[in-house]
Amino acid sequence: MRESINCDIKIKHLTRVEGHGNIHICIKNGQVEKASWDVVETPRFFEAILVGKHWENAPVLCGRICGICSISHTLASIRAIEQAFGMVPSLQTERLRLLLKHMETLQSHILHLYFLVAPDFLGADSVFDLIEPHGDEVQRAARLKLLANDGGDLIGGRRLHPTRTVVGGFTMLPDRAKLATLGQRLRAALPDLNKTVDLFGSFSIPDFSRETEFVSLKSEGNYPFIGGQLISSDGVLKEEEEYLAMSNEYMVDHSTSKWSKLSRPSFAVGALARVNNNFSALHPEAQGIADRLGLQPVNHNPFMNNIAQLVECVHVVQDSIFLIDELLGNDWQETRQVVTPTAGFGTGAVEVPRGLLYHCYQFDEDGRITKADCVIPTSQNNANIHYDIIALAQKLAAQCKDDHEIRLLAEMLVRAYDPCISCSVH
Amino acid sequence: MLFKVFPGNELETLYDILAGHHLVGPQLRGTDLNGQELFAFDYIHSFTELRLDFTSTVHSLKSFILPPRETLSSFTLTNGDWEKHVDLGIYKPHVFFGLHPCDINGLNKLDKVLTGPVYPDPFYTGKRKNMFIIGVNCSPQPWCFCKSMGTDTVLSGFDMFLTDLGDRYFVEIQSAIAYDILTELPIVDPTEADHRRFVELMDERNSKFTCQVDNSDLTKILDLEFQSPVWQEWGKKCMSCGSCASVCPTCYCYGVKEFVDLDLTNATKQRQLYSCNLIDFAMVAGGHNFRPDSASRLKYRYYHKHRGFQEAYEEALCVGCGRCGQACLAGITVPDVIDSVRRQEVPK
Amino acid sequence: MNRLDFVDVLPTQQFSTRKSDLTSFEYSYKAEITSVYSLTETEKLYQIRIIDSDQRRQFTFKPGQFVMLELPGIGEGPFSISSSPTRHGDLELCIRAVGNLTKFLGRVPRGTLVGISGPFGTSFPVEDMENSDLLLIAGGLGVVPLRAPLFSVLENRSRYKQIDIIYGARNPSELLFTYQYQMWRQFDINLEIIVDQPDAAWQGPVGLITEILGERIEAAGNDLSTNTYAIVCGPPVMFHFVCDMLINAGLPMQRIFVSLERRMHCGRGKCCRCNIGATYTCLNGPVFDYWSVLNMKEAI
Amino acid sequence: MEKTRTYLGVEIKRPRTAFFELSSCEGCQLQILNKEASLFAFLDLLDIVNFREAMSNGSNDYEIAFVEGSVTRADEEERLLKIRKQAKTLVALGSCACFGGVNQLKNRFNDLEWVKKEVYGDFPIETQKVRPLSDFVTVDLSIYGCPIKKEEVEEIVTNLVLGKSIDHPRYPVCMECTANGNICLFKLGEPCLGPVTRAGCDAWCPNNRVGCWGCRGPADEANFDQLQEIMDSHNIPRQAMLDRLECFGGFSSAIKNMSE
Ligand SMILES: Cc1cc2nc3c(=O)[nH]c(=O)nc-3n(C[C@H](O)[C@H](O)[C@H](O)COP(=O)(O)OP(=O)(O)OC[C@H]3O[C@@H](n4cnc5c(N)ncnc54)[C@H](O)[C@@H]3O)c2cc1C
Ligand code: SF4
Ligand code: SF4
Ligand code: SF4
Repeated sequence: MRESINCDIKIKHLTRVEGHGNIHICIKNGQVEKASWDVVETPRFFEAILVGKHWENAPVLCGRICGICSISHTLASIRAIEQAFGMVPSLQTERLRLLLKHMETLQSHILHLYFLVAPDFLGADSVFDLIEPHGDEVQRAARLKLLANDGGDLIGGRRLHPTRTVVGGFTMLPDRAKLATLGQRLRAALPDLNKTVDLFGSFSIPDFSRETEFVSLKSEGNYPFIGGQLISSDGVLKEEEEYLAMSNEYMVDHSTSKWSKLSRPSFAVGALARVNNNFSALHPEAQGIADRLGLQPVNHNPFMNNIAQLVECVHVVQDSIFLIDELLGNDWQETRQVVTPTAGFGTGAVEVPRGLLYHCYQFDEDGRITKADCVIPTSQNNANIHYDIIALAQKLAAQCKDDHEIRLLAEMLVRAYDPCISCSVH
Repeated sequence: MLFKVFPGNELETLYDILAGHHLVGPQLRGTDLNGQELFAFDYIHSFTELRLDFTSTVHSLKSFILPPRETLSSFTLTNGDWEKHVDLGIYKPHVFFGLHPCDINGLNKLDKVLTGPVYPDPFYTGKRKNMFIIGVNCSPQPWCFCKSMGTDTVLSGFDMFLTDLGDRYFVEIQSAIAYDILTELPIVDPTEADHRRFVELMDERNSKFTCQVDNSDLTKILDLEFQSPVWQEWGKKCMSCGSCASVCPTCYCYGVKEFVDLDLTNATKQRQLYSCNLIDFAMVAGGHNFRPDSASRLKYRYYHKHRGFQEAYEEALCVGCGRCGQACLAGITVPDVIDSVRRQEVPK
Repeated sequence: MNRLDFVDVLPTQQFSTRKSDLTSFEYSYKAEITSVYSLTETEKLYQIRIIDSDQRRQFTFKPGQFVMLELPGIGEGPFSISSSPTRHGDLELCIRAVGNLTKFLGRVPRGTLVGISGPFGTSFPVEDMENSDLLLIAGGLGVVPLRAPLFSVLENRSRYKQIDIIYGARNPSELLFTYQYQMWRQFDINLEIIVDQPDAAWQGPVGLITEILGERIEAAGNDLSTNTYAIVCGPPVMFHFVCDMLINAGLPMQRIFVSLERRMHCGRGKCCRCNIGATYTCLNGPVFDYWSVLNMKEAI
Repeated sequence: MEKTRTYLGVEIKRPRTAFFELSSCEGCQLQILNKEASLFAFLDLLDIVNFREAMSNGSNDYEIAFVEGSVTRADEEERLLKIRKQAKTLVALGSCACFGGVNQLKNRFNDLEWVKKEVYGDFPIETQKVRPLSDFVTVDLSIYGCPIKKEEVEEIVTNLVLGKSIDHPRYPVCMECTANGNICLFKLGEPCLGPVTRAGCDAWCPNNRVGCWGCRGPADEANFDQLQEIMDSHNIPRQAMLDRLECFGGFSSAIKNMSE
């Protein structure tokens, strides 16, 4: 072991994350001189693009903010519009939307866990390198992802940038027989999920934690995904349309993504935040898995976000099975409500795979957007990632870790947040 | 031909007898903006789905006999050698319950080209030979000009043909199988009153045709007016989208595409129904296009259907169902086009 | 309960060459490319041999007919048979690499197995042409379909009178079958070659086919009305000029034969892509007399 | 270990392939990882040496470059030129790369400063007019769609690897839509750009009862005058049609002509 360490690690365009971000850690004589997380993604100005557009454009355009969570963006956009126009979706629509969202959550988490995270724990550069040595695992990931994607196709019409989800409901309903098959396939996927739990249970999650405030939707009995009150682990409680008081976005000079703070300089959203804040609303199976993997609220280890995602996978699969049974237990109702635009504003808060997402639009009386705001989970997390990197660097410097290990752990830390950078710089 | 009558409520019995087979019939698909019902031929799973009172289907029944995409052959490739496999893709006879005279006439016209005498198409013929057809009389719609095309009645190409006399069905029987099946129903010979009712109904139906096309000397006129400026006018409207050919019961042009599977050991050859209105229909190697503009392509469609086919088979390749005109977003209809060629004037 | 019996239209027979047989539609002969010669930068001559000896023996064709050649997964297209009709099932195809199928064909080695179906289409009535003068006029790739009737004629040279070949190409490097010119001339054939863009080495005439044709017509006393047949093959633009000259010189339209080109997907009068009106280039053509061509709109 | 494969006697190599992204949602790259049932066969066709979203330690020695996204900043322009230099075949992946995609909607505001201010206030931010790849480099092959359709990508990539020619349909979406037996959305009162949009997506949106938004750009011969008439006769506001036409950037020159 060396006495004190020196290093200057610059990671440009971190791999195996969505979008472009850089990590910089500079340690001199064991002292952290600089540690930062910089988002360098090119902004696309969605909020400006929306100005002047008729309401029906918003879900189509906003879905394109992010390829991985396009379903969530579409749903948040739809919710904001429906809130503004005073529309209440039918129970059937709500169920279908939630089911569609579950499919996205499952696909996104599985993609993240197996394709982006697992290579680190298995010592590989990419999932492509895992195909040969870990064929079973990769096939299993592909199976689960396929299942989730097929579900997305069935309900949303398309697995990304969904077509059927519109303001007021759906343009087309899924075939009932196919929906039943989806239910069977979800049940049949449980063993694959268990094996995933075994796999991740065998990884040694880095030991690191930093006290953090966690922000999420507040459970009303159900594990929350679409709409409702906002809550933080430091005790803040706000209404959906008061989201600005929760997100508090601001700009910092080394990032094209905005940052956020609440009771402390930074806070976290995402699977870990949700599990921490709403543990009791998780499906009992999911709670059991959380126990098994050592995830108890409130957990402050950001690396445990991976585990929280896995716990959520179990939850969404169980809940999807339940939702499908409910849907099939009733005849199809009217699919789509008529939309009557009114002036005003509406907010849609949705828990997306990476955390809490808000869309808020202001409309004129023709239903044209006069002002738009989208607050993305990753931009809420960026500050937290940044402070985590600093804390991690300090810890590793104190432990005199070598360059390679610092580099790897820093990368793994950022990946654990599953940042969706192009989303955050929309 | 044999004529019989059976009670109206026995229709379901007929359906039940045939329900064990793949059964295709007219089904409600939705309503348009004006509240008009829209129908489609599709697989029927229960008697209540079957809507014999349908107006006309948006699409013809072509997809069941000349599907828009069909695999002609497949190949397995191994070490430089290959094996070709042909699967005609028919496994079971199909019952078509509720075809209008124009639909059946459309099949009869396709038969002329596709079942012989040179190089009969086995994919088509295979399906055609395994069709059991129950025709049903129709009520003319404003866009139907079958009467002008001589296809408002049908003389052959079906197994039985039903006419609703009110409380009973008048049935023309054309095949032994049809007769055999009908013997399970309480069929009786038509009475004198049935005859009269039938003739009355036919007269009533005839009087309802409102749309007409003047076909007289059309082959010559089309030739004479080949350079007519009206074609340019229609060409300006046409979107070269091929919808007209897609819905047409008698259009059969196709293109062929070859695919290689991702593992490079299997390949398929697929035909895809095409349309002579599509921009590259007459493009040949080197990029030369014999019909580069929409006007010449649209003209060609009429030229083929109303002149060329007429010349070859003494009938037009059109049954007057009006589907293409209904499908055309530009509102290009056969009666309008033919009329404009005669009068040298395009309606606004 | 199954009331309807299934009728199988393809019972047991696996192969047939009879035109009206359902089995002949998608079936093809498997053939081997036995040799490949590069004639120019873009054209190659392929010798193709039908593998099965019975099929090879049965395969007969007439000059002017074409085959559909298929490369599994790549494509299928019509190609004129460019060899002598007396050589059964051992075919020569001369193919220009222009697109998908033809470019891939340019890459396959000798020994590759291809699918061949046909022969299809009408032919040049070489028997009717006996005891007459022949004018064979080719532009560019048009010399390819001309070769089959030429072989037929050469094999029975004594039955024909004067034979003229007028062949035009853009530039000398695009001339095809240069190695055979000597042999043709030995059969007492007037071979005139003209290029549009000569290179330094070019010694022959420069210009368009019509110039040579003009001289030839003049030599015939501007009268072709008796005892002459013409075969014209080439790009569509050429037909008008050449055929008009021939007609002006008195050659009756029914004694001028042309071979037309269209996109073809089946060769069997089904896909409609080669239609001109209801005339199928594949069934009623590709060889037409000029009268028929004039009677079809947009034929050339 | 490189397997050598042949197809009909022609040697087929696994081309060294890289994936890059400029400004985009990265959904098209995600689509590459979708269609799990055939993913492994797909990956077997290509030797993927660079795919930042999925792998570390990418290489810069590649023959085929798939580039997703549009150019919105000077550094992206530079990256693109560098990629062009290296790649033998440069593929524009998705509508952002082909036409600018939804990103180019910001171009409709003449005042770029206003756009910046609307989103970032007074915070200095660098951006430029959104442009497709073809504004900067030669694009050898375009894969249209927002998102791209994996089935189509598989076919294109197979053809690319085999050396088959790649021909996009020249005709509009209506052809595929009617072939699928759909009832035209205009009949149901919904606008649709199917009549002018290049086919190839198998009428993805109309199949789901959603009018086409024109993500694949114009068909070879798109009749905009008639489209306008169709929209008028169905009482669809001009703005609704323009919204769709301008959505993905494929029709920008058509819109210019229309407003003249
Ligand atoms: C009776 C007959 C005989 C013939 N004999 C010969 C012969 O002896 N030798 C010979 O070399 N050729 C001959 N040809 C021509 C030959 O058939 C074609 O050159 C060949 O089929 C081209 O096939 P390909 O797949 O290589 O070209 P394709 O890939 O089909 O491309 C050819 C051209 O078609 C266009 N094209 C291709 N695909 C599309 C598309 N999807 N949409 C729109 N346009 C497209 C392009 O402009 C391209 O330049 C003959 C043709 C006929 C009809
Ligand atoms: S006539 Fe009408 S339906 Fe046919 S191609 Fe033209 S626009 Fe389309
Ligand atoms: S729905 Fe759209 S694509 Fe389909 S036929 Fe109508 S206009 Fe064309
Ligand atoms: S229908 Fe239109 S918008 Fe939808 S995928 Fe196809 S081209 Fe794109």
